Amino acid sequence: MVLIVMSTGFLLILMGLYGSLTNRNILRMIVSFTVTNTGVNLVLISVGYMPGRTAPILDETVAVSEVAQRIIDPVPQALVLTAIVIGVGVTALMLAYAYRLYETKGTLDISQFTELKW
Amino acid sequence: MKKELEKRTIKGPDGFEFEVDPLTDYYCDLPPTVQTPAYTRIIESFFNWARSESLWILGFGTGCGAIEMRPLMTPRFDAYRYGVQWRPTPRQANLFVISGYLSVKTLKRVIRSYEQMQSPKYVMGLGSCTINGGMYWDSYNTIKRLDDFLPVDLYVAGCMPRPEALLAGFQELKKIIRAGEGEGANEYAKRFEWYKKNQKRTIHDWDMPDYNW
Amino acid sequence: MVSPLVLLGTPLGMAFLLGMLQNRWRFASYGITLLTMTCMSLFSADWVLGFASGSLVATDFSTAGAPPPFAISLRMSLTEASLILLVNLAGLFSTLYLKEELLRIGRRGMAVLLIDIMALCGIILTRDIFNLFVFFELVVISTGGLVLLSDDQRAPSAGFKYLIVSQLISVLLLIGIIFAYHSTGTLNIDGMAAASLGLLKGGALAFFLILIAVISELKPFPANGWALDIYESAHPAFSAIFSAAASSAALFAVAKLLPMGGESWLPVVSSIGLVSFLAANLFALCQENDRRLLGYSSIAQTGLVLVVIGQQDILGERYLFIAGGILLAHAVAKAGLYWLSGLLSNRHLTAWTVLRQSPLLLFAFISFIALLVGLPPFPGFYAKWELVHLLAQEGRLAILGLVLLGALVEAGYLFRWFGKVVKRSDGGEEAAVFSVAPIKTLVVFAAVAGGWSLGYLWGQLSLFDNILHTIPVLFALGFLLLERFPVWLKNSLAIVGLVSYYLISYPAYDPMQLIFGTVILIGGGVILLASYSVSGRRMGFYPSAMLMFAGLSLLIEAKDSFHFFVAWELLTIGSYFLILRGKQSEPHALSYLVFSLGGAFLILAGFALAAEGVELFPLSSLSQVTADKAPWVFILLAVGFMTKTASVGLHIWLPGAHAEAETDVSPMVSGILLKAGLYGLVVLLLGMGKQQLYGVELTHVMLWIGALSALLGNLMAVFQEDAKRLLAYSSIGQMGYALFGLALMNHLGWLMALMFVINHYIYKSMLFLSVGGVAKRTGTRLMYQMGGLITLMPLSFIAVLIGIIAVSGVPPLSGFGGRWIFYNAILTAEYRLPIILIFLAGPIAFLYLFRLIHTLFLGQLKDEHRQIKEAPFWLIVPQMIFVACLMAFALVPGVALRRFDLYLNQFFPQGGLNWEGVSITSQFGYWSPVSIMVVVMVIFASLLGWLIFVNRKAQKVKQFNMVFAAERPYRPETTHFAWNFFAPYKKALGFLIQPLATRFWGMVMDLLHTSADLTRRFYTGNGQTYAIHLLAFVVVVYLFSMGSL
Amino acid sequence: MMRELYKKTKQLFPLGDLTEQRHDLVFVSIPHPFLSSLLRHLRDKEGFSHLVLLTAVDWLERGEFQLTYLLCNRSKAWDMGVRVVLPREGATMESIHTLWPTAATYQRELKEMFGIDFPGSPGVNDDFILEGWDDIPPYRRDFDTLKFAEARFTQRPGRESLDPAQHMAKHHSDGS
Amino acid sequence: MNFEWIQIPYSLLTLFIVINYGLLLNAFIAKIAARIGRRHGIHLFQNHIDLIKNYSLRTSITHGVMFYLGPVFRLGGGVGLLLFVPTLYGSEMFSNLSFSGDLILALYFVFFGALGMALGAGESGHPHAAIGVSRGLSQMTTAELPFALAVFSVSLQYQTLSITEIVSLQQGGFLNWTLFTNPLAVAAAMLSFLGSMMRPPFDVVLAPQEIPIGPPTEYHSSYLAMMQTNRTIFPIAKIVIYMNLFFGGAASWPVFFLKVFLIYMVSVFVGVVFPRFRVEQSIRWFLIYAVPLGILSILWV
Repeated sequence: MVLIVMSTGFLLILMGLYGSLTNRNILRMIVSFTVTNTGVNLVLISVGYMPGRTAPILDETVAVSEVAQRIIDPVPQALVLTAIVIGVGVTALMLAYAYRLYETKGTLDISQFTELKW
Repeated sequence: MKKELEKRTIKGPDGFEFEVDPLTDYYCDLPPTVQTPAYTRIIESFFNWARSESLWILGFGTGCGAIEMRPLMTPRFDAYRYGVQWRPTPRQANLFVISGYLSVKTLKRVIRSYEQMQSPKYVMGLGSCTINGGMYWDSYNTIKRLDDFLPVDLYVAGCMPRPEALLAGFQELKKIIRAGEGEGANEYAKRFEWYKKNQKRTIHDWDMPDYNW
Repeated sequence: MVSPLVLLGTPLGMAFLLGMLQNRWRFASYGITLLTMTCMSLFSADWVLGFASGSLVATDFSTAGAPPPFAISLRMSLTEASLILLVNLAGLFSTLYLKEELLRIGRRGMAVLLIDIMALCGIILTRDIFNLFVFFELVVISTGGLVLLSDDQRAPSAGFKYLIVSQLISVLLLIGIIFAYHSTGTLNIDGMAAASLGLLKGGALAFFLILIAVISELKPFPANGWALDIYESAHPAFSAIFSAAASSAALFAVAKLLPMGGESWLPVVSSIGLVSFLAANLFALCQENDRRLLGYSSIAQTGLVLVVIGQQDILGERYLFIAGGILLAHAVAKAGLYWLSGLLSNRHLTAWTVLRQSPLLLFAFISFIALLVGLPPFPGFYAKWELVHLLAQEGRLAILGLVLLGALVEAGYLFRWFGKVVKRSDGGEEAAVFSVAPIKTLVVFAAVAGGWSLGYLWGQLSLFDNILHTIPVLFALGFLLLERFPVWLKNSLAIVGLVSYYLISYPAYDPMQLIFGTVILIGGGVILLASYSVSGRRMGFYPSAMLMFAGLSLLIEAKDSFHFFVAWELLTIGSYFLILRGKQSEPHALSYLVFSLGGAFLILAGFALAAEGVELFPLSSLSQVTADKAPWVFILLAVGFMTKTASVGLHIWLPGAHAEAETDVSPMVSGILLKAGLYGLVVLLLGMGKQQLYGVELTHVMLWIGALSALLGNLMAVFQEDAKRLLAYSSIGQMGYALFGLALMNHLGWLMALMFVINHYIYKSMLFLSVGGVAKRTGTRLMYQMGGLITLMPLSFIAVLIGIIAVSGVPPLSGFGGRWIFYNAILTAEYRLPIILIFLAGPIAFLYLFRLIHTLFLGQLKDEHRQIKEAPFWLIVPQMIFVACLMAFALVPGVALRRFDLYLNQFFPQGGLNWEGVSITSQFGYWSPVSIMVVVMVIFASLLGWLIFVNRKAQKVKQFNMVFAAERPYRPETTHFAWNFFAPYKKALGFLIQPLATRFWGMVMDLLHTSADLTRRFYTGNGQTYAIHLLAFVVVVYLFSMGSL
Repeated sequence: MMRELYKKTKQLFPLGDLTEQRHDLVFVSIPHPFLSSLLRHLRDKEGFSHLVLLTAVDWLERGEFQLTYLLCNRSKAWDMGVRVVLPREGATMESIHTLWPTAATYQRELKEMFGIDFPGSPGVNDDFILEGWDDIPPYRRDFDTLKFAEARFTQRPGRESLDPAQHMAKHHSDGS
Repeated sequence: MNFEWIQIPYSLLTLFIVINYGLLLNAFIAKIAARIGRRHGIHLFQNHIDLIKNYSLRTSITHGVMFYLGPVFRLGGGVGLLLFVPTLYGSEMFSNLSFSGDLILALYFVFFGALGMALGAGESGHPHAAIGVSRGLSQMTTAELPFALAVFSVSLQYQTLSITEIVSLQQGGFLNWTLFTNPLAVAAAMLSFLGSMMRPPFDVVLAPQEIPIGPPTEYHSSYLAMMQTNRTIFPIAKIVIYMNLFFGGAASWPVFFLKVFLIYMVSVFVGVVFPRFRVEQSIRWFLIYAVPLGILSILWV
């Protein structure tokens, strides 16, 4: 189970990277990056998952005394949450950039924006 | 007159402009003066003897006679034994041998060279052309009388005189010098105006300074 | 003290507050931003002061009421506090600088700026690795926003490239963090370090991912194309933050993370840093765009700090001093330079010429460059000194060499830029564009002040003296304040200063120092007399000249390697500025500086190698260097010093530098400055004596070099058309003689060398002044354009006449004494072959000397010079003093040499001279200067009397009254035989002066430039390519580090 | 043979009659406008690479100057003179210094001595032998050299001149 | 080795003897050359007469101060060189003014006259003078080199720079002469000697037909007379150095006259046999043939 999720996560990361490096269209690149981000999040989750344990929610089903044995580590999940938020922020910024770039040149081809080089 | 000899305006490095007259600014403007002999007669005679025994000829062949002067240096004639030698620069020569016909163009150079020689200096006319024009008596470009232009100490007649005649001429010249009569340079200085007048009459494009030491 | 949490919270809160304001209240928003920044700066300054005064100790602040690993903790110590102060000050000044833009954009921009600064502080403060990630992402987002501040149309594309790359980085970082967490169970950095993350299974990879991600934020070569684009296109004020603050924060993050991985990762970091340092400096060589160049320079400096971080295992307690010195100097300078670049509209390097309109801004510019290059008295200098020593002590010589090489390249392009700014003609239109907003200028000067204060601070912190506390340096810097006063005042002050310093210090000198000291201080004063001939203010001259003299006077007083090297750098810089003042001297000054700094770095390396960990290495301990190192130390130092004496092969800087310098500067740099190299050699040889390397006697090699310099220097002088170049080449030859004398390693050889010091000073100064005066009057330095000046400039002629008689060594003048001692010296020499070259070189001196005097003063007077006057009075005065000195020295050489001769007895007991009576006797021969002078004078006078008697009526004639084969000359130009004067000599020996050295160094330069130009093209400008670079970089580093671990 | 050369060349240029001086020396004439093309042809195609001399004759009676360009073919040891005739008044001829640079010197001499102009020839107006000449050119046959010499130079008195013709006649009669 | 007033008249006596000997020697050599060519040749006293004549010329010009001083430098150099070297070995009377300095002084004082003369010639403004100087200096650089090497070799050999001591070490039979004890040095020095005598094949400096006699082009009258005086003294002064260094010196005037004559004849013999070298040719010649000899001699001692 963990292995599947982690593999899926890495697969997604690789797919996303492949997509972002091979697609010239900026929007497609941004989409690819979101795929990558999803993959990363999956990996985070999978690393933090412990088989046979329950969600890290302290309610009546889990006694406080058993917490250390019963629930999975909450930290990775917290990290994922933060990472998602940040990912959204960055994606939004990239989209805003895509808009600005399209305004300046009328194209979304990344290979057209190479005035700055050398 | 050549363009190089005209007055020109020069701009100095600091931007100041001034005029340069090539004919006066580059040349000394004092005419030759009469040079008095040494203090006493004995010394002057001694000097004259030395001068006569050390005739340094200016190596300037003005005409066809130059070819007669070359053999003098050879073992056959050996002019050296008379104290004669050729110098390549007028500054160091005392005797100017006008060797044959003298064209107007060459005359200019001859005058310059003569004036550059140091006093006392002697002039020897070689061949009839220097005496009366010789076979060039009616030529449009050859002077007829050398002594109009320079004070001549001695003529060697002939057309052309052989080297032996020239040697004889040297001996005669020595006698003249020793007798204290080789004062051509002083003669030139004394009658400078006259000589210049003659020179200028013949040389129409006189583009030299009057005194070219 | 304000809690670090408040420090982070305040800007955050204010940013939210700004979000709630109305768009119209622009000034209010700006006020809030400014206030926040000011408060933050004050808070952090408060912390710094607290730590500095020792009242505080490093503390961890827990958040959320729990210690780690249960909550994030922040740490505050002196390092963090200083960095936060740096970040906040950068933010504050950029805010001030950005006033117009921020007001235009409104509150959102200000909020983003606040967030950026906050995030940077966060990176520095946090001890939680995920928190670090969050702050990094915040920096990314705010950077993305701030890049858009720029007017540049290309900025968005640069920002987007950045975003692409930062996506990749965040992926790496996140994966690394989670696996690190997985293996250690904590997110706290210290916790991870305690768990020895790097040693755990899988932990190494996790740590690698984290480290490489953070390093990638440092824009390492080659994964840095995006950063350059941002530097080039972003608003300069943002670039200032990006370069100064962001880099510092990221560097600190790397330093913070490293303990997690353990010491085995240090070489990886060092290597990355070193490669970045070298590559970025190399690429910067080809840049024409100022901001991109600064970007490359930033990357290089970051790389250097990375190297220092990687070397922390050997740096010990000096680690912070060194890293901080370099980092802060870089941050201040780079921020300052970016702010400065914002004052200009044109992006070409030469557009900076408009700075010349404002001397203060020019001063700012050079201060920044000096900060970057690490010249004394700035922090980088102290840092570099200690770094190099520690590296040498631990035997990390490859790193040492590469760091110095990179630093040399960096100094090269930065000073080339400075040269362009000072010397290139500025277009009128650019001048019009240049309008200085007072607030922006103020920001720039704040950076200048910061830089100098840092210099002072580091001087105080250093293990050695503070350079800014030495009297000569202060005296020189004092002239900066006097710039507004006229020349005569400053000049008098300078002369009085030199002479009084001499009077104060000479009782403490030993005879050798006395000779050098007299030449430097009194000699300098005499040459300065010539400076009275300049009118106006002469901005920049006196600080530079006095800096050079300060360096020189400190040099001869130096007792240990540190002071020696400081003095060496000071005199190099001072003289560089002096040389740069010449009209056409830009390229020559540059090559002078590059060669000098190269030599200085060799000296630095040599001292470092010799010191072996001794903090204050006394020069006298050179004799105790261990036998295996000694020859190498000897070579390094000797080559360094021979760069200064312009020995053949290293000489190509000299002719241009000396020839193009101003009239009164040429004698200073030739007559006095060259002696610094000789002094160095004297110190070296006294200390180390003879050394052998692989059986080769190194002093024999020096003999050959000296002889070759003498021969080739003289030979090249023969074929010069430029009078000052001729003298310059002649200096190479003369220095060759002196070097030869020293390398003989016997009593008389040294005496000769010292005699050369005095003689060369006198006659070369005199000749340079004289020729300079002539060049001033005629408006040309080409000899064939002059001629016949003897009647117009008789005094100059006399100076040159006396000078050339002295140079050529003809009795009765003082040069002969040198030759006489030379012959006596070589009779006891154990190695004879190079003497042949010296013998050949001797008469060659006649060739160029005659050419000099003939083509200038004799021959035909040119038309345009008919009305020129004698050289200015104040140029003649020192010349006449020199004439008198030469005469006196010729008559009584014993006055100067006798004491030194005795002094030499302690080093070379054999072969001294006997000074009793009129004659000076050696074991081989004798020499009586007075008799020679009298005899020659009597003969000369009687013959002259005789000539006047027989030739009293000589008629004075004019220039064309001469035998000209019965023709007449028409123009002086065609009658003056001067051009290519020694044509037949060229036919015979011209093959010896093939410009091999010039070609070799030219080839090195071309190679550097071409390779830089070719390789930099892999920055294609495509964001995807950059991403691939990053991935490739990660993979390559991984392979290498795994291989090495 | 040179006659064949003449025939061959005549088909190309309007040559005048052929004068055969020797088997290796011939003269041809040509109207002066064709001169330079003929010379170029001879130089480039027929191997007359050398300009031996350029000289003039003053045909005062005919009111003409005759110029002779003497060319040499070194490999065959042939000489060929090309003659052109110019009107004497305002005599002007095309310069051939582009074909042979040495021609400039000849042309300068002709300008000075005959007053034949060669526009474009380098230094053609410079003094050659006579410096500062202010009379008609001395080689023109209408120039009276004796009169000039008497006016310009002082003769030494007492000089006797013998008329060469009479002198020789007297010798002849003596001898017979 | 101290100065006595009596040395002044003694020195003047040396000068007088050397001048007359030099004039006669030159004439005699010219006479020999003439006799070989089956000529009578000049009178033995011809050089005296020429000298008197030149001093007796009535006019002269000057191009300026340096022009005027040039011959003074030139003759001063010759006289100084002669007087700084002891003429006769062991004679107090003819040790001249050698108390002023040793061999090195003589070696460098050679240039005094050359330099002054070059300056004087330079001020005449004549291009030929400058060309001549240019050639002379060029040739000198390599012509003097073998001699310098030989001097170095000799002083190494005798471990002294004092001419008197060098001569004294050569006493006791001609096999003690440097000529036999250090033949390489002598060979090098004699080749160098050829170059410094201004005779063919190394007389391109004067080159009368090409650049009318080079540096002295403008000199005349008493200037020329002074230079002629120098031309008689200077070669002899140089030969005296050679004689002292390499040929055992001379203890009496007859030996002196003989040795000087013989050494002089070396350059004369070479001169009448070889045609003139161009400057670069002579430079190469010295570098290829003479300098290696000098180097060998240094390595040998």
